[in-house]
Parts: sequence; C-alpha cells; structure tokens
Amino acid sequence: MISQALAVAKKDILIEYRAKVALNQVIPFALAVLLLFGFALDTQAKVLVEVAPGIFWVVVLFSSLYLISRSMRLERDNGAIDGLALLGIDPLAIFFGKLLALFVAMSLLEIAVAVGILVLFSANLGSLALLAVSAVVATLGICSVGLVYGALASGERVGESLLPLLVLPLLAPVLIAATKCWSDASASHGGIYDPWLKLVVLFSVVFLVVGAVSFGAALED
Amino acid sequence: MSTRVVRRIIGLTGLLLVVATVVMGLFVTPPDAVQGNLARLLYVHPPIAWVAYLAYGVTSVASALYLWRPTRARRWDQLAVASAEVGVVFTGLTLITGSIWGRPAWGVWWTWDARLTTTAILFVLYLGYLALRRIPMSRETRGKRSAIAALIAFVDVPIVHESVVWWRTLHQGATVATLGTSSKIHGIMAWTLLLGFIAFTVVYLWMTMLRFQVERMAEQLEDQEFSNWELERAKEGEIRSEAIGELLNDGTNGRDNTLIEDKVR
Amino acid sequence: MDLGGESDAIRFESVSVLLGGFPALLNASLRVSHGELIYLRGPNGAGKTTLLRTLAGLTKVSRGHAWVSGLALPGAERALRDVVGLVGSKSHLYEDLTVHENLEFVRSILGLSHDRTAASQEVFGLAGRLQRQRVSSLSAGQKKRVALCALLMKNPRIWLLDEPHSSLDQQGRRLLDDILVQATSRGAVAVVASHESHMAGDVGARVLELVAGKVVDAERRPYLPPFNTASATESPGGAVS
Amino acid sequence: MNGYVEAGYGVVIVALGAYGAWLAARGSRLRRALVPIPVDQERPEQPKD
Repeated sequence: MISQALAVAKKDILIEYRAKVALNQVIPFALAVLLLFGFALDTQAKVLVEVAPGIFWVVVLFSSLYLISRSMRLERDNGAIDGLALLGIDPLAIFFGKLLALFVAMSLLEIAVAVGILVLFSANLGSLALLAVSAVVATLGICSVGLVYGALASGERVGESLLPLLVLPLLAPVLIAATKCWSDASASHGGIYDPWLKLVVLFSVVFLVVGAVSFGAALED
Repeated sequence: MSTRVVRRIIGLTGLLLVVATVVMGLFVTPPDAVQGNLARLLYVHPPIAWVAYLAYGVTSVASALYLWRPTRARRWDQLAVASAEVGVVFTGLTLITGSIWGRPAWGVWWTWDARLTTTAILFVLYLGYLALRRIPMSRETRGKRSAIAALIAFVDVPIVHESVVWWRTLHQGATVATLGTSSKIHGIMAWTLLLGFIAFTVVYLWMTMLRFQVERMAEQLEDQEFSNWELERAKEGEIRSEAIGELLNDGTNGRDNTLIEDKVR
Repeated sequence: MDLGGESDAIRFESVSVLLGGFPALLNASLRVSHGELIYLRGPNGAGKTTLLRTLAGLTKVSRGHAWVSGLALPGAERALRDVVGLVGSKSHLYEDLTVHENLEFVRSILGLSHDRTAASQEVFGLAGRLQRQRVSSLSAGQKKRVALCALLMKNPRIWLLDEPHSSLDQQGRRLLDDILVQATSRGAVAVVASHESHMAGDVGARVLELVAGKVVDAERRPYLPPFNTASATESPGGAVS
Repeated sequence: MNGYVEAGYGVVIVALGAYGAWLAARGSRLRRALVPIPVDQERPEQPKD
C-alpha cells in the first residue's frame, strides 16, 4: 500500500514538474490577487498589516481550488482513473499518494503567497513555529477535503465548476482558525499551544479520517 | 392510495395549524413588554429554524442508512433528497425571517453571530448537496456520492459552529432562553410558540412526504421507460431508405435548394 | 455462486447495463470458454464498449447475472480488475509523462521486474529514443502501442480490446494478432471489439455480433447492411468458430 | 403593526405556499405520466367513429 501510494505521489509530482501548472499558472494567479487586494484596500499600510492573515488564507483557499481540480483532472483525462482501477490500486493508496503530491504543490503556493504578503503588505511573521505548524496541518485538511469532493464531483464535465461551492463552505473553520493562528503568531503571543491551533488540528484530523474512509467509495461507481 | 389519504390529512392539519398560529401570533397574543409587536416573529422564526435542523438531521440519518450496506435501499436515498430540499427551503426562510427580525431589533440586517453564520454556511452546504445531485450520474452512483457529501456536511457543521462561537463570542444568547428567563413570557405566548413548533413540523412532514413521493414516481417513470427501450432498440439498424429519399427531395425543408447556376440563369 | 458460471471463462445471463437510464446492454447472454479468442462486432452504439467495460469490472451489471473468470457480477468488480486487462478507446496514459515514465508507473504499481518492462518495450518498438518522448507528442497509433505494451506487461487472464486495430499499422496489427493467439493458446481469453472481423479467420477467432444491446451468433445472423447486398463480401470469415 | 412583523409572516406564508404548490404540481404531473388513463386513450379514437 505504502509503495503504491508513493508511486502515485511520484507520478503526480513528476507530472507537475513537467507541466509546471502550479508554478507557471497558479502561483502567478495568487500573486496577482494579492496585488488586487492591495489596490482594493487602498494601500493603507495599517489596514494591510491587520488583514494580512485573512488575505493569506483567502488567497490560498481560492488558488488551491485550481490545484485540486487539476489534480483530479489528471486522472480524468484519457480515462486514467480507469487505468488506475485496472491496475488494482488500493483507493487508499490513490488518496494518500495524491494527497502527498497536492501537499507539495500547496506548500510551494503557500510559501510564495507568504513571501508576497511579507513584501507587499509589510506584515510580520512573529512566532514562526506556530505559523509553520498551523499551515502544515491546515493544508493537510484542505487537501483531503478537496480530494474527496474532487472525486465526488468527478466523472462529469459540469462537476468541475461545482467544486468551489462544495468545498469553500466546508473550509470555513480552517479559514477562521488558521487566520487566528497567524494573527496570534504575528502578535507574538502564540506558541505551539495556541488554542486556535487545536481547532486546526481537530479539523484536519477529522477530515483526514473522513477522506481516507470515503475516497474509495466516492471513486467507485 | 391510503398513504395519499394520510398525506392529505397531514397536509390539511398542517394548513389549519399554520393558520391558527398566524391568527394567534398576529391578533390574539399581546405585544411583548420589551420588543413590542416585534416579538410576534417569535412564533414563526424559531419553529422554522428548528424544522431546518430537523430536516438536515433526517437527511443525515437517511444518508447513513443508505451508505451502510445492510440497510441500503432506494427509499433512504429518496428520503435524504426529499428532506434536504425541504430543509433548504426552511433554512432560507430562517435566514430571511432572522434578518427581518434583526433589522429593527439590532439595527442591522445581518450580524456575525455564531448561530446566524452557521445557519448561512449550512444553507450553502446543502445548496451544494442539491447541485451535486443534479450532475448526471447513474442512480446508485448519485445515491452513494450524495450520501457521502451529506455526511461530510454533517461532520463539518459542529466544527463550523464551534469555530464561529470562538470567533465571535459576543452574541446575544439563545432567543427562547432570553425571553423565557426574563419570565415576561405570557402563558398564551408560550402556548402559541408551542403551536408554531407543532404547525411547522407538521408542514415539514407533509412536504417531505410529498417530495419523497415525487422522487419515487420520477424513478418509477425512468423504470417504465426501460421497458419501452426494448421495442425502440429492436428498431435500431433499420435503414429507412424512403425517409432518406424524402429528406433529400428539393423543397421539403422550405429553403431554396436549387443550384447557384440555376439562380444565375 | 453457480457452478456452471465458474467453469466458463465468461458467462452472461440476460445481463442489462444501464447508463443513465439507457440500457447499453439489454438482456445480453453470452458464453465463452477458456482459451477462446472472440471478435466482437456490431453497429455503432450496439454496446460493444459497454460489454468490454462490464467485463473489466468498470461498469456495474444493473440486471441479470454474470461470471467472469469465476467471479460473480455484480459484486466482485474489485477482484475482477486484477485478472483483466483493457485497452479501450481512451489510452489511460498520462500525457505529460514520457513513454517510459508511464510504463514505469505501471511497473511499480504492479510490482513487476525492470526486465519485463524493457522486454515489452522492445516488442512494441518503444525501446529507443521513443521512450523518452512525452505521450502528448505521440501519434494515435503510437499511443495505442504504449497502451498495448502496458497490457502485455500485466499479462492478464482476460484481454479486452476495444477497436485495437483502428489506428495501428500493418506491422502493429500482425504483432497484436500474434500476441493474442499466443495468449489464448496458453488458456487466456481475449475479447476484441473490431470492425475488421473479416480478419478473424486468420487468427481462428469466433465472431460474435452485438446488435442493439444483445449478443447474436454471427452464424445465425450475417452482418449485412439491409439494402446493400454487394458488401456481403465484407464478412466472409463470419462463420468461422 | 410595524411592517417587519407583517413582512416576516408574509414571506413565510408565500414561500411555503409556493413550494407546496410546486411540489403538488410536480406530483400530479408525474402521477398522470405514470398511470396512462384508459379514458385518455379512447378519446382520440372517438372522432373516427
């Protein structure tokens, strides 16, 4: 199972390395949105610093939709998902393999957006440990929710435009808790034991379990 | 047939109870000491919100029963969608009546209070659920996938609620509790509120039964069409030469098909 | 489970498959013994692809019962996928990966040896510079060769091929026929949907015809367009069994 | 009273009424499609006689 999952992850990362969709399309998109937020909020330095954590997660969530639907589209093109089924892969291996690959792409995206916010909004990071841990855990939750819903809406062309409607409301707790984590971190009064981090962990653990349990059933017809 | 009669009786009862609630709420009960006439919304808003949560609870249970193999049956999927659709209607009404109440009471149409925000997210989640069901899929696939979506939403709602409570701890307490503990709630007001709860629950019952029947009949219609397919598919492969000749005849499509040379001439 | 169903390689008993309410297969019955090579033909929309996908466990049997390689359908789809191989109208390949990377992925999932990949690539002429080519830059025929190569690597008990001849060149077709003849002589079963069923005689295949979702023995109902009797010469091999 | 109360009651009654009516219409349309009434089938033939 683990070797199969790693093979799936390796395949997805290799495809990303070849096609560079995250690097050439999604990250520039995220940075463009950051600039637009700057214009919309009238470059009032104080406001920008205050809302920076929220903007970070909103931009990451919106951009992640592209990565998620890209990840599922890979398997739909040429009926690759049938190919995977015919190779007899454990759906759990597909889930964790794709999760790992999506996580890598999301991490690149988050680093780019974070750097963009630091430079453009002159925000400060504060407690780096809290930031890093909350981002990693939140990303795992986002990816697993995204993959399950990607599988639920997959198989049909109309499904792709449905993904945001299905995923975004579910991710409200992550947005709230991860944003608060960053706020606490930048105010430097949060440590690893920040209460908001607990909510992020709760969400991600719940959705990793739910995702692992339901991904196979969602994929099967 | 008998279920139809039962449904009609339930429908009529619901109608009568709603009419009674409206009459009691608008004309019989006295205005509240604090909120005045505005408190009359108490008899519709909380009951409708309760029905919305009840509907999603039914959808979740039905979805779980559909997903669990030993109890998997078409009726659970049909019940899930019936209850979810009625739930969306009631959630929409909860948001609207809440907003109408909030404007004069708090001075704003919307406040980021935990209950309101959770209800709004619930509304969007189940709109997504209904949209997912509209994607063309085989019946079994749709049943399974939408049941998964319903259960994920069910798992998510408490987390949303908790996070919003933490996020905005400043919010007024539960409406019923506030009015109840202030002990200014009149006897007749309590009875009317109870009447409202019963009335809208009966209406929910009627609507869900009807929606369930609609879903059921739509599937029966699909099955009925299956038997027609046999005749239709048997005709496949016939080549209708006469019809082709007819279609190729000039002038039958109402357009001038004559060659350009003819026109020039 | 039915004993008769287990002794046949493939057995369908009035199987219907509904695709969104449309019965792509309608009360189809079918028996195939071990070691048989089947050519499946029929007009467009007759259900050939659906039959193959059902045999592969990718589409569920809606009504009726089927046994494939002793596995009962509906029910054993997951187990069935381990013993079948399918090359369909879709290549199941990743366009952004090279030929070798695609096959390497298949190899690593199936846990095969590197030698096996190399030898299969050699057979299909995919070993040289071509293996470093991205799939997106290949022609339709080359993609088919890659898909068939993956199938050969898997060496399934049941080979399912949907129009494999359509984009292959002469050499490719002979190669494929050779593989199928050798595989079936070792007890495997091959079901090939093809319009080129006049070639069936060359490989000793039995021809089955699928009409409007039902399987018809070619001997009983010759495939003749209703008013074009001149094309009767198109199906001389139809009666071979 | 004060407009808000009437609006609240009105919205609820109109929305539930509309949804209920829509459901009932869908139900009766499906019921008609499901059970082909023999009388309906005979009617077109009557003018021929």
